[in-house]
Amino acid sequence: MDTVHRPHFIRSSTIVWLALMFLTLITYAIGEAKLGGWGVMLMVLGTAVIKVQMVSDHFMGLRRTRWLWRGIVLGWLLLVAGLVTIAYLSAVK
Amino acid sequence: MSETFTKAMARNIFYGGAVFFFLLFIALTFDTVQSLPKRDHRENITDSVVRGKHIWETRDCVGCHTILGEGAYFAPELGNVYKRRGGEFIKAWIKSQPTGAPGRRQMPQFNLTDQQLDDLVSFLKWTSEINTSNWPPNIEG
Amino acid sequence: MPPGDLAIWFFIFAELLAFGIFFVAYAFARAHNVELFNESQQHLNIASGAINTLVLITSSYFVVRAVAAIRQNLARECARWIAAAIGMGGVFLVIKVIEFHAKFSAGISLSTNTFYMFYLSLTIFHFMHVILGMVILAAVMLKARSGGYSGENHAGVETGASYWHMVDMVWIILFPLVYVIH
Amino acid sequence: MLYKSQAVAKPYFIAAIGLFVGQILFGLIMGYQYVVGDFLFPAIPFNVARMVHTNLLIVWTLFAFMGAGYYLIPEEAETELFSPKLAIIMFWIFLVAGALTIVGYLAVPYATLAQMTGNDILATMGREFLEQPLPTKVGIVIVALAFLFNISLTVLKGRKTSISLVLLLGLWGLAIFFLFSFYNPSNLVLDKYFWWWTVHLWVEGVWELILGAMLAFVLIKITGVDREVIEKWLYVIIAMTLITGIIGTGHHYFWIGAPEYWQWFGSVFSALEPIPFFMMTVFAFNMVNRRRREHPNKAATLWALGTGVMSFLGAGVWGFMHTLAPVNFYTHGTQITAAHGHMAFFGAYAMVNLTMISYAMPMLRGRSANSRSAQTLEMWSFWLMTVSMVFITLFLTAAGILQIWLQRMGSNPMSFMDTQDQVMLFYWLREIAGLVFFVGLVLYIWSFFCKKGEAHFAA
Repeated sequence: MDTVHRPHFIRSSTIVWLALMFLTLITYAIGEAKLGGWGVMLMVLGTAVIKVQMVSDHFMGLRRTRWLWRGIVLGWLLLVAGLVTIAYLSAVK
Repeated sequence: MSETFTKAMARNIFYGGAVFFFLLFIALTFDTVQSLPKRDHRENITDSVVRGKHIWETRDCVGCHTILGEGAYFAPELGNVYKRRGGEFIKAWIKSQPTGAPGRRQMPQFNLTDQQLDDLVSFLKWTSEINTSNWPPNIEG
Repeated sequence: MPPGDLAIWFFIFAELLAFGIFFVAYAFARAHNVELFNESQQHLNIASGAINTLVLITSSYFVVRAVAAIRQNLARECARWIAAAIGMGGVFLVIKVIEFHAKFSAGISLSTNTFYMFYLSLTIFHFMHVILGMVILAAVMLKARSGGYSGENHAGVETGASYWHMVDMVWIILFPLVYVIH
Repeated sequence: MLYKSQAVAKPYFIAAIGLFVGQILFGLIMGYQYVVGDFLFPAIPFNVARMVHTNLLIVWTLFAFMGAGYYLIPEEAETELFSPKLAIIMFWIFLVAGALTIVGYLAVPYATLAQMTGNDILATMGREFLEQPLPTKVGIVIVALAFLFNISLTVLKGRKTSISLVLLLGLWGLAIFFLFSFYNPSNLVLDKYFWWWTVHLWVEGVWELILGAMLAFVLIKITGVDREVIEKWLYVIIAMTLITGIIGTGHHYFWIGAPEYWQWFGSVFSALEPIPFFMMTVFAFNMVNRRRREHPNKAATLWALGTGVMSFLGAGVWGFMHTLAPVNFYTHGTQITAAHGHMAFFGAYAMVNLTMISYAMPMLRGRSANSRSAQTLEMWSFWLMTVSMVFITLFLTAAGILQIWLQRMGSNPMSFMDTQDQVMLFYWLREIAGLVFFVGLVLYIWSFFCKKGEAHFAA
């Protein structure tokens, strides 16, 4: 894993960090605006999924390991997000 | 298990995990003890209820019966017996034991005084009023 | 092999599983009681939740920089980045304590209603993980400072980092789930 | 036997087996009272028989734990026991106190016993499993402390291995959590809440540490697998035990008046409790498959593997079956609980004790293993006891399911006693399985008196 070019590694992490901050602010804005409904819900949850995937891939560095480890985290993420979505949609009348 | 996974690591996880979850348990216990008065109605624990619990214990009732589902499964649940049968029935029942019916389960005669019977009933009455999240499923216990 | 010690990954997955079960349980409990959840959720402080997300993400970034530093054999710099991450963890705790204080002084407890049961359980459970993560990072920092890691041998730093990212990841889901989505 | 002082374990093991026989006899009495209600009434009412049955279980387990401690601590610490004399004195104190307690249960009415033994000074009696009179409870504390003092000092002056460390932690935990048995508030909810701190944190907490340490010790001896590997497994297993088991206490707090959030905490964490038991099974088989020597004691190996499988089935599978709050709402306080209790206790604790005894007793009698014919007999007893316990569990499970169906489901529920009449067939079958178990136990004891030479040690 030490084959990564260092300055590039740091720069890409910085970009990921800024992206995460930006996405958080969007979620915050949606929250403050008290937006609701299943469309908004899917968007906010989707944002969270993307953010977790960014942390797992870039910060944890699972992008550079065997697919198994990445797969476990991704599988967990999709399972949780999927079940949460089902639960929310089941409550929408 | 991989060779990178050393015994020291396993030991640290054991100690860390044990302390972590024990602290969490203490925190939850603290909250439980704080919020119990609303569920156990302890303001209704009279001297009679206290004496009744003592009778309950010194006759080892829990050796045959369950109370709130805990005890032996040889005889009926008594957590809700006050609601199921009422105080007078309970006293008459205890006084008339054992039935002596051949082959049937027998309850000993405890020779309780009227005062002791009243105390036991107050204990069972108070117990039946504990908020048990709607358990048991029905009046039969 | 994933970064860091394999053992920590068993526990990262176990932790993710436990939090995952609680998240799903929250969602299904909400489905049974939408009005109560939506009403109670209004009283949460979204700003403090959002700021804490920013704080944790930033601290995660600092940890990434710490790993990058030790790979270049810069132990001092690594220790400094970890110290900064621990500092951000401290900020998270302070904000969270203020939030808890407001809730507790409003008389809210685990037994107030199902929403608050989940809100308090999830956030306190996570809060304790932040503390545990800070302890792990502090141990890594001390070892880094005393020259215990090098460009070749830094599995310990990656182990601590992976755990800290997990704590961050859980919060990234927790925040929108409990504070925002309704 | 490497150290002379290990010999003190022998009386402990013998007493344990003797009390085990007593436990089973009273179990058979109770099983018969389930079908013929007035059997032995009023001489031995059911509640007395049950008290004897469960208390003997606890006491013989404690005897076996202490025996295990006295046997394995000197060997692990590579030094003689701190004080063999203290160990023997404590043995007699504990045996006499235990015997007097049982005699007390049987000879006088419980209320009289309570009065005679100072229950009015500090009321601790009459709660499930903690029925012992105050002097007995105090005696248990004194014996436990003397025992802990003895083995702790032995470890301190000798080699400190992970196995002895884990065993010590478990035994200290056992002593500490027993102190909650002295707390008996008049508020039943608080009483129950902290009663579980003794009962649950024993059997689903610190006792599992003792179990793990005993199993690990025997596995090192009979498989010759590297200590590092076995101790690593031990740590991982007990870590999972406490991580899941401590909050798992919540599965007892669903319906006793505690706040409702325990339904969530209890369900989630106790649902994970089978994991350490599953790991224990994998561990036992893995180590035996990777063995580096052929130990002549095949019976001990069988018991060790059996402990892994049966504790997983009894504690893990049967526990999981009714641990989720929505299921437990219906199963709580029925024969399902009895089914789980029997297989879990036998599979985890009775069997680990028998594993330890099976390994250590031949050594204590001056040979590495018993003769082939004695081992064959012992293995027969293993299969008879294990299989009949599986059947006891299955019959009680069937009884429980039927009981729930008739008494708790549907719009026209039956009363408790009417329901009992309906499930009578399963109680008969359970009693028959119990008799087979007893035959197994007789064979087990017989195997100790089977003298025909010694098996050869093929290291």
